[in-house]
Amino acid sequence: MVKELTDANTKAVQDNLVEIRSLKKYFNVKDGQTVKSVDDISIEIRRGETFGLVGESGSGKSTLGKTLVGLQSPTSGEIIYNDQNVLDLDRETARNVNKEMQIIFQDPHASLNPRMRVGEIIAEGIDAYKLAKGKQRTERIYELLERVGLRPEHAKRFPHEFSGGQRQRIGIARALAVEPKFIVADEPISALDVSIQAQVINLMEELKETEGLTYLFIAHDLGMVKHISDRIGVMYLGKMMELSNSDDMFRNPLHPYTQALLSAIPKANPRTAKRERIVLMGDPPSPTNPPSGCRFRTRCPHAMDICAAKDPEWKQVEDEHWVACHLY
Amino acid sequence: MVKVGDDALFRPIDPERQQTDVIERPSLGIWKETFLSIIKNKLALLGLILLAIIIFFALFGPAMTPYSASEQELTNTNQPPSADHWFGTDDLGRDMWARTWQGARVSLTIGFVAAFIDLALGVIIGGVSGYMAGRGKAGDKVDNVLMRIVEILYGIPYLLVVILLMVIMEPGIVTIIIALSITGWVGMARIIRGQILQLKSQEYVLAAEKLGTSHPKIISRHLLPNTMGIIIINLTFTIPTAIFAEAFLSFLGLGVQAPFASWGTMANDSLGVILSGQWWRLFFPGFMIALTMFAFNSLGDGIQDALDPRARK
Amino acid sequence: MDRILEVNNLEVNFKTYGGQVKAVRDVSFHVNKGEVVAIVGESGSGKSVTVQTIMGLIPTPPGIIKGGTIDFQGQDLLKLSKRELRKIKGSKIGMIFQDPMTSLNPTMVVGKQIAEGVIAHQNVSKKEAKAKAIEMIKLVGIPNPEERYHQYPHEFSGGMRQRAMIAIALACKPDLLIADEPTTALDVTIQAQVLELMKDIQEKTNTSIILITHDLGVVAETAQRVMVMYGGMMVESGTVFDLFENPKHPYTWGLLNSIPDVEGPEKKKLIPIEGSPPDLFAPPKGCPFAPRCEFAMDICVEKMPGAFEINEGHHAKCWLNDERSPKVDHEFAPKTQEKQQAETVGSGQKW
Amino acid sequence: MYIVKRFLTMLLTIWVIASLTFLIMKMIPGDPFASDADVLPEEVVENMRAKYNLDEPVPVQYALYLKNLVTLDLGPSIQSETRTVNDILIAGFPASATLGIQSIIVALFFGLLLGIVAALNHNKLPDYSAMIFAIIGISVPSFILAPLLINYFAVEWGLLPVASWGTFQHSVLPTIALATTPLAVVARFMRSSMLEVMNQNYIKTADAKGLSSVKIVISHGIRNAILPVVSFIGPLFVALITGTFVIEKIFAIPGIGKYFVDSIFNRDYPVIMGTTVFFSVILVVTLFLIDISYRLIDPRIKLTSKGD
Amino acid sequence: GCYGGGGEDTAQSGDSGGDSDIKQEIVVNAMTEPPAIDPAIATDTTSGWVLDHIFEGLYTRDEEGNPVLGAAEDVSVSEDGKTYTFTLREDAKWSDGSPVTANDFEFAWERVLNPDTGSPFAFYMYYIKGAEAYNKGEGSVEDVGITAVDDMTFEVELNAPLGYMDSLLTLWTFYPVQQKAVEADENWAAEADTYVSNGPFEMTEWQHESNVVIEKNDEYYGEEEVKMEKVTFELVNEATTYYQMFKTGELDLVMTLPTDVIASERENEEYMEVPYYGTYMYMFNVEEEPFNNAKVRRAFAMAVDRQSLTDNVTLAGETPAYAMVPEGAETPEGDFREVGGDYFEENIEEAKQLLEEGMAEEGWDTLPEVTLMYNTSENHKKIAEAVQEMLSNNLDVDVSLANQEWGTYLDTTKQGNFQMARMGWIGIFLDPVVNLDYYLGDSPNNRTGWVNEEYDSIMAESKVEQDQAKRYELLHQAEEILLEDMPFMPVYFYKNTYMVNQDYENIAYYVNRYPYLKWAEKTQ
Ligand SMILES: Nc1ncnc2c1ncn2[C@@H]1O[C@H](COP(=O)(O)OP(=O)(O)OP(=O)(O)O)[C@@H](O)[C@H]1O
Ligand SMILES: Nc1ncnc2c1ncn2[C@@H]1O[C@H](COP(=O)(O)OP(=O)(O)OP(=O)(O)O)[C@@H](O)[C@H]1O
Ligand SMILES: [Mg+2]
Ligand SMILES: [Mg+2]
Repeated sequence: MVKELTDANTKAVQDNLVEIRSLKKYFNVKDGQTVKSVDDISIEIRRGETFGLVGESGSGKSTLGKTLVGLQSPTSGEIIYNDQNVLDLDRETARNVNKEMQIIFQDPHASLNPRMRVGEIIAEGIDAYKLAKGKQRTERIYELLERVGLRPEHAKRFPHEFSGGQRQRIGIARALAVEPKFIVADEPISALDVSIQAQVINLMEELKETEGLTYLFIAHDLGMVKHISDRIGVMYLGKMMELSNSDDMFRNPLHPYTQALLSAIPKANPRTAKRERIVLMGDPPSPTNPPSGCRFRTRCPHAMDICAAKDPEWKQVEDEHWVACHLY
Repeated sequence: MVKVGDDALFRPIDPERQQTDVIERPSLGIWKETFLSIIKNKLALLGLILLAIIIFFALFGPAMTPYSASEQELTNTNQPPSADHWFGTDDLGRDMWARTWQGARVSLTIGFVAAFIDLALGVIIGGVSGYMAGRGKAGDKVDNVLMRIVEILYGIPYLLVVILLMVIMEPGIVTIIIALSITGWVGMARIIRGQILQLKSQEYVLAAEKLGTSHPKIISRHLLPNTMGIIIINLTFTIPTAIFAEAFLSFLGLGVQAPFASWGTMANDSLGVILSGQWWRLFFPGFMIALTMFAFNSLGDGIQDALDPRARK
Repeated sequence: MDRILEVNNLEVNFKTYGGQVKAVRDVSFHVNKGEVVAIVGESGSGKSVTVQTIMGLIPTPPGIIKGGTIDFQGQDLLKLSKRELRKIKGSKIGMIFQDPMTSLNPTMVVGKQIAEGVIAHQNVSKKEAKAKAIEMIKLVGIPNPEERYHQYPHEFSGGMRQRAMIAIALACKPDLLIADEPTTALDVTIQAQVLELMKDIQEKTNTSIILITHDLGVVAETAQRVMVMYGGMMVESGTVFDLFENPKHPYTWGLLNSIPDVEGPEKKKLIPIEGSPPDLFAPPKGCPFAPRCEFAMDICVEKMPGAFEINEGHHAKCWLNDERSPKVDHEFAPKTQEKQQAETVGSGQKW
Repeated sequence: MYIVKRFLTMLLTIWVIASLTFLIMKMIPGDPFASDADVLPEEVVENMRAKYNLDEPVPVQYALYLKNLVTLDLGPSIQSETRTVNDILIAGFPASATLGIQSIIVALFFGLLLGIVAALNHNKLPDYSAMIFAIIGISVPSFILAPLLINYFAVEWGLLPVASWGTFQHSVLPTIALATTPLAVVARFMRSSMLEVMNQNYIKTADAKGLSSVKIVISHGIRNAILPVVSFIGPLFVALITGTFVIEKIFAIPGIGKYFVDSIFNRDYPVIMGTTVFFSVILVVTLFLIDISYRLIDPRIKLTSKGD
Repeated sequence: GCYGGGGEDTAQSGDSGGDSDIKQEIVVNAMTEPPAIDPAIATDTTSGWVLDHIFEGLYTRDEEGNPVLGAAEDVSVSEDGKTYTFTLREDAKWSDGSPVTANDFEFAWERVLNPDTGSPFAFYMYYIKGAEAYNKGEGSVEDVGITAVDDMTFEVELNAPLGYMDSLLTLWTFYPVQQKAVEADENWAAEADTYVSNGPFEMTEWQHESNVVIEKNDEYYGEEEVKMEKVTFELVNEATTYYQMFKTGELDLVMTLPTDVIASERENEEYMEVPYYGTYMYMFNVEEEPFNNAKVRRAFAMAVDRQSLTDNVTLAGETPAYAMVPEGAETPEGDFREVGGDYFEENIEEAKQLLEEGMAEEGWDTLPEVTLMYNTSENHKKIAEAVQEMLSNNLDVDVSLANQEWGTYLDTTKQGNFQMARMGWIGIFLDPVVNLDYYLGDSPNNRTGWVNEEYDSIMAESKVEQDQAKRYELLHQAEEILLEDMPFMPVYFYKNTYMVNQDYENIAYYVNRYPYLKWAEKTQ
């Protein structure tokens, strides 16, 4: 057991593509208050895996994702990419790291410039990093379009001429253009209808195989998350609550919040519609003034005295299964 | 229920035949498409045609009459339009037709140049300033420095600068252009900066940044095209403003020297006709300015639509 | 049952430079009092346009309402004057828009955007409206309602924005609630909470709801009837049981196939519908789904199928339902459903 | 802290403007005492130079000027010999400011109205009419418009006085003459950005709430569309409240606008410096307020990197 | 003399109009803000116009514009013509009721000369003994030849006799100021409240940049003569505007009409043209090619059609000028101009020939390029354009035009950086000396580079000549030399155009001053 653990650990250390250490991102809002959107989170994402991130709306998933790829600067903490601290790099390397970490935005509409042709949108990264020129560049654009299931002639069209799903693929093609190693996908499918969701997810999985990509996959649709992720992290109010591989998480959720989350998944079956579900009591707490101790305690069916007094530790309860809860 | 003539149709389709979904709207070249959509917009087309007509007359108008623009007939001053003098004569008995079209050359040149200055300086400086604001300490500094320069240029009395220019330069169109370049773009810069400040929080800007697109490219390809409407409107206003500014500068001795005229100086010199009723002396240059402005305006609106793919489809 | 809304033969086009986009083609449906009707369908199939036409929100031009009637509580909404329609909008019919990122005014504090509707329809003071707005923010589960009242949309997370939209629509307790993808950006607990809230309101005030969603789970849990749209047309409609257990349109089959299996232990590849939806700019003269349909026949590209009645209230526009067509054997069948159901029941949940 | 820093920058800007103006002023030829055709005897001129410290070397004059500036004493005018620059500014500013503010109000109110009406009636008659009006408004500058207005409203129809200052009636025509061009610009800007805004989804949201069109425009449309107008109006506001040479001349208005030009023609050094400093103070303060107002108008706007 | 038509009494109105219910008020346009309504400081005609109405010097003008005694009752001149002794009027009073004393004159004049005052016109007092030294800071005030012998006796000692002393003393620089008022408030002249004066009117309101109001001064000794209760000087500088204000009755008297309306107003009885004692001319720079050649200069002067220019371009009825001194200077033999006559004629053929000769003299095949400069103004531009065209047509020379803003222009011309440049000169006194001094070799005004010793010596001689007839003879001689050599080319003598409401009578029009309203009366 012990040996296995160390093995797992060393393996993890070697294989980590991205490591986040005590990452914090606070926002100043009115009246000098701060929102602790991401509050002291440490996780590692392994090379080649898909790391699913779920959690309460407003719990800081997008913020974590944006901070990770450098769209927002962290309040404190470290982000290690490929054993390099990304916040502390020389220009050259920083640019390279920046290139290797990409993001697919939640809203495929807002993230495509309405006045640029699809070809140009995709070529943006190619041009920026001078990856190809002239005929090669055109070929690369066509190749990328085909890669995401679009046709070369689409390069001349404008974003608004595409359906939501197609637009999302453009976003993916754009991210792929710079040959990234790591992609944050922030709710890439929530705006899409199911059949297209499936197209996009299949595409992402395929790319993971062929290009050796690593994903941080943020979504609300737990079905999809389960489907695509190797490991899943659950966030609540800026904190990581539970982390495990995807099967374990669904089979044996430990944290009461995770349990509530899973119970709330709607089933596509009218016969089972009236089923039991853990209804969370009370109002979600304020992110500007979170509860003491465990942040979930105000709504937790198993809350104890200690929960208010002490921040639960981030414990490894099983191989590959971590949780922050006083119950364990 | 549904009546169908031929039962034979109820058989699995040949996969070849099924691929009917490739209904592509014909995609033309980018320039061709933009041009076509300008043409398609009636107002823009009108603007284009008007502009072409004005330019045509500017080139050939003076040659169409036997009178030259400077030839005076002191005994034949202030004549209303007639078969002889199509636009009448001015207070020195010069032919207004010849003068109007000869003046068009100066005024149109000034208008175009001013528009170019607005684009080259105003849009770029405003764009950079707006984009850099809030982009770290260095970014703030860029914005701060550029905006202070704008303030300083705006704060120093322009007339003083013009007089200085007059002392150190020869009068002529080049001097005028330099005089216009000093502050002509300042308004544009402030307006564009405001627009960029508002626009840059858009997600596609973030996306471009993430892709490593350079700052100049983000400004020129993502931000500026999306504020095209405002740029174009401001440009169309720049043109008449510059035409009148030229008149003022020429009046001060900086510009085109008499007897050569421009629309602006002609309008400027003929204000008295409001009292004396010799309307043609003010009307023709004034009308040409308005017409040019109208042409640019409609063309601008058309280009704005043409450049906005959402409006085109 | 009373019909609160009846839409007949609605046709909506959009004028563009290139010609007309036929966004909604001959759509008819009805909503009963106190009923939840779901609309599902391909992205771009005209769902939003259909419901926005009901609200009179289609800008004309470029929109053209070519024909049809929209009968709401005995009035044809298409014939009402702007003023009359305004009295209905917001108070009798509430609408939740699908895109919470852009559907909130970025320069107005969220609370005010909620209070505004209240002021417009109820004879209340500003203070009361504010109190009501704060109550609504609380009701949709956003913490710190007093503070959030004064925040701008960009200071909200995606989910919070969507909940703010919901609050706007529910503030006046409408008779008919049109919810265009109300929960896509919400996590499942909040989604549950919001659906609960909608149900609650529905039960209390006997509100009818039109629910547009991509989440078939949500449909299954909340709706009584479902309509499936494709290419601007209503391709299938019926009760949830009809649709989930006896679907009669290949597109519906495709939809059901694409759902990932949450419960199953092993990972299956998702089965998407291949191809892309038709360009409504020049829709095919036959069935719009024919180009992507696994079971397409010659007739499908030649001629538009009519609405075949499968059983009462269950209609499908597909030639496969014609007796002359060959029987198809599709993997999607009620038996898989049963299996899944059994599994669900059997899955051991601790609580 | 930010305010303090910004205040210091403003002082610095004003100082740079004043210094450059001083420099240019000294570089251009001309002499305040030669502005009449009579050329005065050298000795007389010497006496006068001494009176205005112009006999000192330029750096000393500069130092003296800065000293005066710090004590807010802008010195005596050379042209209006019996008055000081402070007197001139104090006496003239109210008229200029009244006229400027009136015209800004007119330009904004009617410009916004026209722009909004045009946008709401896109490509219909009101839109085209507004465009024609805007074109005329900008192609007919105030120096042409003013005598035309006088000719009709005062001379032909006798409705209003021709010129001079005092009653509200006196201010009507100059206000119109001054407001027309900015009105046209405001209308065009507003139309363009309003068209953009009215296509946004949140306008649909507001519509779905059952708000009237007027209410939608007022509470959702204007604030989102007004930014270019605000950018445009800032410098214009400064220019208008500090008086405009042309209009003040045509309408014989006792403002300070004419001093901006006349002082330069007359080489009235103290007045040049006084009007410049006065103008630049108002300028930097106004532009600062405009920057602040950006944030108030659109809370997403970030002007500095302080605080995300 | 008075050339205007406004002076004649119409028979029916008589003297009785005064006490009817007609409000005796007039609104006139003074165009620009008077920079300083202070006798010691004013240099401009606007300030002068107001000062002339509210002050009265030792001499004043009669209705024809001739100098007559004003605040002084009597004057005696010493044998050598150097000492003037004035006896002041007993009844001369300040507007605050206190008497005007010799001391006030002494104080006022010494104030002008005091270097600290920085009075621009102090040099007009340099004729007075010790004045120049004091003003230049080299002498003391005690040595200045100004003495208040007693309250009513005022003595002035000159350096040399002066032919036009009476004219000179009508200049505002020589007006008295009240010592008390000046000492009480340094800025007494800036606002109406603190203002004290001794003329037919007193200033009651001064809204800067807007108007100056003067009202009848009840303390004035000639109070009965003054009919106007109130005169308002509006300060409207824009020609179009004041013309329009006249049309609506907001103004009763305007001058310098916009050129465009002259043609249509000429027939109107309200319209009037009055000669103005000034010359419009083009200076030649005799040190620059091609105007170093006198023949070329003459050719240019002869090739311009002045009559056509004044008839068709300037339009205000100006008199074509073929000499330097304008009409208006009275001499015992009649008007100086009429006596002197024209010095050249326009003749294109002769001009062409002169040009050729000139070019041959200098050995030029083609004439060096010529630029005509003028200071920025619409009228100057128009005239320059017409002249340019005439030179082109008549002499076949292409002249280019250049203009500069006034301040720069003065500097440029002073530096001699011109070939041919416009200038105008208006005599502040009606004496040919004032005009002819302009081209003295050491005159700061003379920018042409032309120095003629003979001319200078004749002018110097004329200044000490006591015999008036001889004096004018010398001046004629000088003018002939000047126009023989032609360092400049006269174009026309100015005319002032007026529009005057016909309800007013007895307005006095002077040739080098604005109209005087002391006797003006509203009759309708
Ligand atoms: N620019 C900002 N200014 C102030 N607060 C912000 C800002 N951006 C995010 N927040 C706050 O940070 C918290 C986390 O937001 P974030 O967008 O990361 O949530 P999320 O987990 O992505 O939620 P969702 O699932 O709803 O998108 C929220 O409380 C939000 O209000
Ligand atoms: N203003 C418009 N101009 C032109 N075409 C439009 C306009 N609005 C909608 N359409 C077209 O109408 C069709 C139906 O759009 P609609 O928004 O109703 O789709 P939807 O079913 O709601 O899709 P989604 O699930 O992506 O929201 C689309 O093809 C769209 O391109
Ligand atoms: Mg998010
Ligand atoms: Mg939709």
